[in-house]
Amino acid sequence: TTIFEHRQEARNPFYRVVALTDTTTDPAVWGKNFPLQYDDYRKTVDMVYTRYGGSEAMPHTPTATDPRQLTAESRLAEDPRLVDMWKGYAFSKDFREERGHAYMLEDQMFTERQQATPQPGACIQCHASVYVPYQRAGNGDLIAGFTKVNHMTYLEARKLVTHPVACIDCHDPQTMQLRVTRPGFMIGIKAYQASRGVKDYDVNRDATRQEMRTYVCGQCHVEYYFKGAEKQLTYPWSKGLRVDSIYAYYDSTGHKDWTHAISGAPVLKAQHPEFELFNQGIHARSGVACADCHMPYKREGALKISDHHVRSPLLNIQRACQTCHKVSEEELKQRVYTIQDRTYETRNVAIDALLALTHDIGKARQADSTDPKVALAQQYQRAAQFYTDFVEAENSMGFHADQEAVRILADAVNFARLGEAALRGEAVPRRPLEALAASAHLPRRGVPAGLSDSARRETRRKVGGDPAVGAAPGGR
Amino acid sequence: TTIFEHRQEARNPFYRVVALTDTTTDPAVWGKNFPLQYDDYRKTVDMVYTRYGGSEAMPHTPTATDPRQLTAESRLAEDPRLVDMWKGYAFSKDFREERGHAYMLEDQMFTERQQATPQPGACIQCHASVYVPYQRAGNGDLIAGFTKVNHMTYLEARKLVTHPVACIDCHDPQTMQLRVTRPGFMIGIKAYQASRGVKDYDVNRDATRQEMRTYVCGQCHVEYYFKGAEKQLTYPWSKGLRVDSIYAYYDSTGHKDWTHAISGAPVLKAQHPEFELFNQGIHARSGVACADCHMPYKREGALKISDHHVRSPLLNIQRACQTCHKVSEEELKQRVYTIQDRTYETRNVAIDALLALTHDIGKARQADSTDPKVALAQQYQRAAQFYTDFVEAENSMGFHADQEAVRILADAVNFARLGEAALRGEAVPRRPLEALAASAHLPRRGVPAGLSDSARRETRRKVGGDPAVGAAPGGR
Amino acid sequence: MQGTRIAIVVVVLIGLAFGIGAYTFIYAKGASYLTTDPAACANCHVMQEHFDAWQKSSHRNVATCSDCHMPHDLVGKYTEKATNGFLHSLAFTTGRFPDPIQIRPVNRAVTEAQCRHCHATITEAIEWGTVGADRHEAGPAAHRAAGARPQVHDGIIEGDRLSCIRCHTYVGHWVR
Ligand code: HEC
Ligand code: HEC
Ligand code: HEC
Ligand code: HEC
Ligand code: HEC
Ligand code: HEC
Ligand code: HEC
Ligand code: HEC
Ligand code: HEC
Ligand code: HEC
Ligand code: HEC
Ligand code: HEC
Ligand code: HEC
Ligand code: HEC
Ligand SMILES: [Ca+2]
Ligand SMILES: [Ca+2]
Repeated sequence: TTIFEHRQEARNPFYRVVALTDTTTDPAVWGKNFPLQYDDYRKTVDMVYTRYGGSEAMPHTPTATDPRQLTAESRLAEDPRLVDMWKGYAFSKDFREERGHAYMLEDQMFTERQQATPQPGACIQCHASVYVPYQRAGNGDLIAGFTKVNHMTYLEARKLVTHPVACIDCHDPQTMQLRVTRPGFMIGIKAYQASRGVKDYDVNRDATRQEMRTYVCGQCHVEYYFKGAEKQLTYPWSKGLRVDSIYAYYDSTGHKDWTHAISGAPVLKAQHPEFELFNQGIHARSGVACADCHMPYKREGALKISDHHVRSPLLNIQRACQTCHKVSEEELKQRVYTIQDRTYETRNVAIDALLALTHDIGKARQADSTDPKVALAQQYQRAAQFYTDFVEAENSMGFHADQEAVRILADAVNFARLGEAALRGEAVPRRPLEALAASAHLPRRGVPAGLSDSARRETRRKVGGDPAVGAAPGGR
Repeated sequence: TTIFEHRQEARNPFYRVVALTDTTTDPAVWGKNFPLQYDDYRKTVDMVYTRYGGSEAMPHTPTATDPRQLTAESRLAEDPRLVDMWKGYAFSKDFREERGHAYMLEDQMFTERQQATPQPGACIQCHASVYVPYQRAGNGDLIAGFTKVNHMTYLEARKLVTHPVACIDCHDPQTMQLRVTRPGFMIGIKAYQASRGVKDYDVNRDATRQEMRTYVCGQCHVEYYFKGAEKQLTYPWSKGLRVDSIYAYYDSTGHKDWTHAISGAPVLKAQHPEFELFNQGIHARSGVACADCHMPYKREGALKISDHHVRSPLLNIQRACQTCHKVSEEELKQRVYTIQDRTYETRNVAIDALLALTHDIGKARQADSTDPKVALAQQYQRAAQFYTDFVEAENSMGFHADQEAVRILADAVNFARLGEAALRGEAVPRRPLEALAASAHLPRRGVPAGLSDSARRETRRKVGGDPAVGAAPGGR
Repeated sequence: MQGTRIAIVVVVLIGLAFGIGAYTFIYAKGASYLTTDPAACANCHVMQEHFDAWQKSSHRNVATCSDCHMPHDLVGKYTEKATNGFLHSLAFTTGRFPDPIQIRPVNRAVTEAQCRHCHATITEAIEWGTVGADRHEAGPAAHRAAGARPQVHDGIIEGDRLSCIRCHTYVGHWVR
């Protein structure tokens, strides 16, 4: 580029070459108007690994059911304990490191999990450009289309889609503004907002631009389950986003994902709760959005555009972090690794604790499957399992909310410990969350920890004044 | 050069009223030259509490052995589990929230712990202005004086001192520059630096000014023990500052603080490891010093000076935090409370886990005190106890290093779990640290987590290239 | 060897300055560097963000870009301006510079000195005993022997002096 172009570009950002409509799915067409973004978008095929993230390109010999020549590395091979952890569930057959957006459709299609269990059409929401297909299936009604596709089999649904996530899934074709297109998120975030007292929340109407820079990602990078026989794709947020609220939600519905093959426990699988965990961290609290780190601004000539090569920020530290943190790249990498190593070590401890309990229940059950102690211990396994998996399945290895990630693991180890106590016949509460509350919530200075803000204010009023910062007569 | 020469060049703002020498202990005399700092210094008598810090003024009826009219609140009354946790040790008789520096001498003198067990002269190092007394006792040799006073009884040592920590303990009277005066720290930090490959470290020669702004506090706000029959005051840092390194140190020396009255385990008491925990946190990593938050600059007329009213930064958020963090006071307070509540809840979980094990060992021991299972379980209690106490005794309720604090608690819960397994006769490693290593240190991408930097570089070289960020053939 | 290389670099630089360099300097408004008008700095759109942020900063009415980024003595000032003016013009023209832009250690040190220049009085209490005397003279404590290890952090000798910017990052412009 020459200096002339630099000054030109500054004035004239985009050229409208083609007209985009609300049915233009193909990103190549959008790319005519926005070639820079399109070029970067296509780079998500790159496979580069970091200590815990990115992905490693593994040669794969094509088979009848899986024609891929390259896959990401198997996480089961790397840590075989995961096979036991998910025994009896499709995940114990195949679970890989996730890779760039370009692969989402083929990876979903060809995972061995498809062979292990027939998967529902609900799966497709997060692995393809579904905006136009949903509209079509619902005759112009997005939610109706969503519900209809949820009921289908995966293979039926698969026929309706062509592209991985595409421009239209995040952008309004007229204004290019961000928008949420996933009914799962619209409904989920509405329920969550309702739990905080915000009525009738409409994400595309009520969210700020900065919030949208997180919400477009939160459309898919979230915990979910298929509700009921209709396989309604549901985000379990009506009690809140913290692991405890989500677990309480599952406890209240009695939902289980499968029955554990070793212990017989009614267990849950946590899946990529990036949005949920991130929301407990200091970056979310400081108003930083997913796009700030995963799609940072980059200078293209005189323009600043969002880097549509969505990837690990560790492969792009300068732009992703140094705008805000004026320290060296190496130092930033080490800060992340310090957090991740600590999380990883504690995750490993938690998995061992969980599996010890799982096997102990397995043994007790073989001895006497009607023993009520076994049923109680299974409840603790269920909790330990969900808490451990919440961090294991989250993809930042703790970075998105470092203290919270390790707190969750500490609680997981404690559930495992209590499960063993239950097996030994000791008196433990019937529900793990009650045990947690009984241990954790000792009040201090008149203010029980872990209270919601409003409840805390209430207590404060009762004890008189603000016990947070209260003066007492000095000794002078 | 002295400050007075500098004054010519740099218009020194302070007026020399009296001559200070290396034997001027009385802060009132220093206060003649530096009235602003002296005024603030005296304010440490104030008692104001925050949610977890500061202190609460409690009326106290003077007794023969304790003439105080006001004490800080009893932590044992607030959380009676601590009595069981420290059963058999003087701490189970009296343990209070710490308060301002002005009280250090009287609080040490009149704690009921003095009645429970005769305390050694070594105690005095951190509760009084000992610089001049040590020099005198050693005939001009600070270390010799220190050693000599360590051997005395507390009451003998007490007679040598008059003031709580005073100006001379942190400042050179000629230049007013910071200096370390505590032999315990000089020796401890030298051993620590040696463990990192730095030979012959002399803190007063080699530390930067910014480091000194932390080290003067690290003189006292640290974990310590009395080594051997000579009661040599020792900072257990020769393997490192992390809890694991300190525990490994105690394991290698076989030291115990006391025998637990319930379980018979050879246990350790952790005490105010502020310096050690802080060093694992993001603020230390970013070069922030204790004085930055606990003695922030304040504007006094045309000058800015260090606020010598050392106290909880939550009582001074504007100066302590807002220069670096441009968010509201309320938001900063909430950020701290979020971290502290999470730590507190996990601490509570850990204490319950620890006490369950302690009582179970107690029962098993009553049944058969020679059972080798009991001895093994006691080792796990020892570890769980030290790890739990490391966070309980640290005074920021996790703020100084939030993720690390909760990681330590997670490990504590896990030790408690393994102790129960040991009691049940299951095979667990003979040493808790081996169990931790076996669980935690699973390598990922060829790089074991938790390796020292040099070891990590070594491994990297072996596996070829930098696996931290390694490229693999892209799929494009 | 080293000498030859430097000589070549010098020749090339001269060539650039008088050849394409002159074009660059003029076209990219490198001469803006010779003024103290902040708007002149913003002539380069890559400085726009800093300019905008400066306009919202506590110093907008009291310190211009050059007050913080140029040494206050005249020779130093114009040397600095010429060097930065040329280097930045070149960078702007080739498009080869870090994104986001990062202050170089040498320029950071200039800024640190500028804070002290304006705020000499108020910082006396925290700078005294260190003013004019870095560790090679006096050391953090008078009794510290020579041979101490000087440590450099981001261009500031972290011996005796505290970095102003470490705490007051926001004063000029905050782009975060
Ligand atoms: C402050 C920066 C930051 C923000 C904001 C952020 N992340 Fe991340 N994210 C990271 C880092 C750092 C990693 C770890 C990357 C690695 O290990 O290579 C990561 C990892 C990930 C990964 C795994 C990436 C991989 O390479 O395997 C996903 C997926 C992810 N984040 C999604 C999100 C989502 C969704 C949001 C918003 C809800 C979000 N992130 C917000 C910094 C951030
Ligand atoms: C709520 C959104 C959502 C739904 C619904 C969803 N996925 Fe995913 N899927 C993701 C995200 C986000 C990732 C990347 C993060 C990760 O792998 O943890 C992913 C990754 C994957 C991967 C690659 C990594 C791996 O697990 O091996 C496969 C395969 C996959 N999904 C299959 C499925 C199948 C089969 C279903 C239906 C049962 C499904 N997905 C439903 C969001 C979703
Ligand atoms: C339509 C669903 C969907 C949306 C919207 C979405 N993602 Fe993803 N994302 C996925 C899936 C599925 C994968 C895994 C693909 C695979 O492994 O084949 C993935 C993978 C990733 C990865 C891992 C890349 C790697 O190299 O490991 C990152 C990082 C990521 N997404 C971040 C984001 C961010 C940031 C946003 C918002 C700007 C976002 N995603 C929006 C579904 C989505
Ligand atoms: C996973 C979500 C996602 C997808 C898919 C996506 N974008 Fe974006 N895009 C974003 C986000 C986030 C921004 C930043 C918007 C903001 O700051 O308001 C953005 C911004 C833009 C902008 C505004 C200028 C800029 O770069 O900030 C353009 C133009 C754009 N995208 C074009 C495209 C095109 C063309 C495609 C398809 C090839 C595409 N986008 C696909 C999330 C996405
Ligand atoms: C848009 C601004 C922004 C971006 C981009 C950003 N951060 Fe931050 N970061 C913050 C803020 C704000 C905080 C909270 C502390 C503060 O106020 O300085 C923070 C805190 C941190 C912390 C300390 C918190 C903890 O969990 O220990 C680390 C480490 C960190 N960031 C690393 C990163 C890395 C690595 C990246 C890039 C992947 C990044 N940040 C990107 C704004 C940002
Ligand atoms: C980044 C700011 C920061 C730094 C640096 C820092 N602290 Fe703190 N410290 C805090 C906060 C916040 C608290 C919690 C205060 C509360 O709960 O009221 C705290 C609490 C304490 C307490 C208990 C105070 C009380 O009121 O009971 C002590 C003692 C302490 N710190 C000593 C240290 C020492 C020694 C260092 C250096 C090794 C240090 N701190 C470094 C912020 C800091
Ligand atoms: C000579 C030993 C010594 C030194 C040096 C020292 N402290 Fe202390 N500090 C103590 C003792 C002892 C107490 C508890 C006094 C009591 O409870 O009577 C204490 C209490 C505190 C408290 C608690 C105040 C409260 O209201 O609860 C804070 C905060 C604190 N110190 C911070 C610091 C900082 C920061 C430094 C360095 C600038 C420092 N200390 C240097 C021994 C010391
Ligand atoms: C290495 C320095 C050091 C030594 C040695 C030391 N202390 Fe302290 N002491 C402190 C600090 C720092 C505090 C404030 C922090 C806290 O209370 O945790 C403190 C607080 C106290 C308190 C007030 C809080 C409480 O625990 O009730 C008492 C009483 C006390 N010490 C007694 C003693 C006695 C008795 C000894 C000797 C066995 C001793 N100290 C030895 C540093 C020390
Ligand atoms: C450790 C952090 C720190 C360092 C280093 C520091 N300052 Fe400050 N500075 C502060 C704080 C905190 C205040 C606010 C004092 C107040 O509000 O009373 C302040 C106040 C000031 C003020 C007066 C603000 C007013 O209200 O008028 C000036 C000017 C100033 N600093 C300049 C500097 C300069 C120049 C340097 C370097 C020589 C420097 N500071 C180094 C923390 C710091
Ligand atoms: C617990 C340690 C400690 C004690 C006790 C102490 N100071 Fe300081 N003092 C500091 C620290 C830390 C600084 C900041 C020094 C620096 O930045 O290099 C300081 C700075 C000073 C300064 C330089 C100007 C300023 O305010 O930053 C003066 C003068 C001073 N102190 C006087 C006194 C006097 C008089 C006393 C006794 C009444 C005293 N100090 C007691 C730790 C202490
Ligand atoms: C001298 C500068 C400085 C001071 C003073 C300071 N901080 Fe920080 N703080 C930082 C830096 C640097 C980080 C790391 C993240 C980053 O780079 O922004 C950080 C990170 C944080 C974080 C995120 C890390 C975490 O543990 O989650 C919180 C919260 C925080 N600070 C609160 C405070 C509070 C409260 C105070 C006052 C008691 C304070 N800080 C004083 C510089 C400072
Ligand atoms: C009051 C002092 C002050 C003024 C006025 C000031 N700056 Fe700065 N500038 C700084 C400081 C301090 C830094 C270093 C920030 C850092 O490294 O944290 C800096 C850094 C920069 C950088 C490097 C990028 C970065 O963010 O580190 C640029 C470019 C810059 N300034 C341009 C300008 C321009 C253009 C103006 C006038 C519109 C200006 N500055 C006015 C103090 C100032
Ligand atoms: C010719 C266009 C242009 C003008 C006019 C301009 N800048 Fe810059 N400036 C740049 C570019 C390009 C960079 C990035 C250079 C690099 O980092 O290699 C930069 C970087 C900087 C930096 C940080 C990099 C460093 O070298 O430390 C500072 C500080 C800065 N400029 C200040 C100023 C000030 C002050 C002015 C006005 C007196 C100004 N600039 C005018 C183009 C310009
Ligand atoms: C050209 C002279 C000049 C330069 C250079 C300068 N300042 Fe200032 N600064 C001032 C003036 C004048 C004020 C306003 C004083 C007032 O309002 O009372 C001020 C105000 C401040 C304040 C108080 C307002 C605030 O933002 O909190 C701080 C702190 C400060 N300066 C720090 C710095 C630092 C740090 C630097 C270097 C990065 C610097 N100054 C460079 C002249 C300057
Ligand atoms: Ca990945
Ligand atoms: Ca206190």
